[in-house]
Amino acid sequence: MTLTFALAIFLLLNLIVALVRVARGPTPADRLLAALLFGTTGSAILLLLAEAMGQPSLLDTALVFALLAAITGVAFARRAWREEAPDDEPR
Amino acid sequence: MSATLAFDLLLIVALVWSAARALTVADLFRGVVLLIVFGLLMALAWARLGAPDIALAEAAIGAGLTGALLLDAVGHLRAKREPGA
Amino acid sequence: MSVGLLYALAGAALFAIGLAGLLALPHLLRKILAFNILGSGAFLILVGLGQRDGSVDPVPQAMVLTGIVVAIAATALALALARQLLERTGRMQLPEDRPDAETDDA
Amino acid sequence: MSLAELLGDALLVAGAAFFFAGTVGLLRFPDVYTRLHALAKADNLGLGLIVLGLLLHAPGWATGIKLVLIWLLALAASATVGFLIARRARRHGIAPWRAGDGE
Repeated sequence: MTLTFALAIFLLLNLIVALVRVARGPTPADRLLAALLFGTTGSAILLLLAEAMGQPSLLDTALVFALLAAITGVAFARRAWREEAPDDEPR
Repeated sequence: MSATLAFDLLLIVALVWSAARALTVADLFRGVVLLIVFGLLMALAWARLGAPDIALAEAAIGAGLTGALLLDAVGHLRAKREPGA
Repeated sequence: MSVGLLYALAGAALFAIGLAGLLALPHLLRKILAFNILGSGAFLILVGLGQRDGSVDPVPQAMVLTGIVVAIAATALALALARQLLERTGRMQLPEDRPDAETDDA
Repeated sequence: MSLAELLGDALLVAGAAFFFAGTVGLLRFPDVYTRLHALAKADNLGLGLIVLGLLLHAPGWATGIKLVLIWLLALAASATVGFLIARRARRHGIAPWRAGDGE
């Protein structure tokens, strides 16, 4: 029980550090990585929490996280990031 | 007990940081991305509070749907307006 | 200090951040972001204080679940209104927030 | 503690190590494409190891199937999103990093 919780804390720390890096990133593509990050690290944290807290229904939330990573990523890439010319690095 | 406390404090710091940054960054697109991140962190907080049903709703509605709406609005604003105004 | 109380305090901080943003930021889209953060803070207070040492009160949870749906409906309505304002005035600011409210005729 | 649980714990720790590697890659790599590489590969491998480790703790078949389903979904999501991000970055003219570019 304690091991899973300790690993959950470690993964949360990883997630936060990576998020700071991603939010600072110079190009919009860096920011899109946040979707990917939550799809993997977020659902891993939820899986570990489900084990540590003894709540199997949190697995469904992890499922939604993984599903949402795909949808938000596609929405990011296809809709919002079209007119982002001035912020991009030059060729 | 102290392990759970560390997890909670870390999560709360991340929540407050992302909320404050979402309102203060210069670029609106970045602000919306940070709000989506905030919503997903809120879903983790609901999971921690023992409310998986709210966590589900927050992840799907609070982060996904709101994020899509706001991103659409930002794209609309960008297309509508010349840069710098 | 219990877990619920900790998260309720965090909710209070988020509520304060959202309220300050809602009042201080002129851009309408940022006001909508601040409104969302404010709502999340209120939800966190509700559920956090609804937890009494171990057992969970289901009534605040049901209210918060409804509240999340209401919040996105309000966000969508606010975005639609903001777009209308942009169509008519060409700006994303409320008239009373403009620094040059009288002389401006955009 | 049985052998299966011990093995499960070892797999969990190994998964967390891969997540750590992914984060280090995200912090150290010079451009979008390499960061994408670090995130997509290392994190999905970490998630897979954690799913395997939890499978050894899992109480029944239903939970196990759900765990594997989560992993498959995450794999599909990261493949799709990674491809989209890389293609769009290329179209927007973000140049790949070359050795000797500095930074």
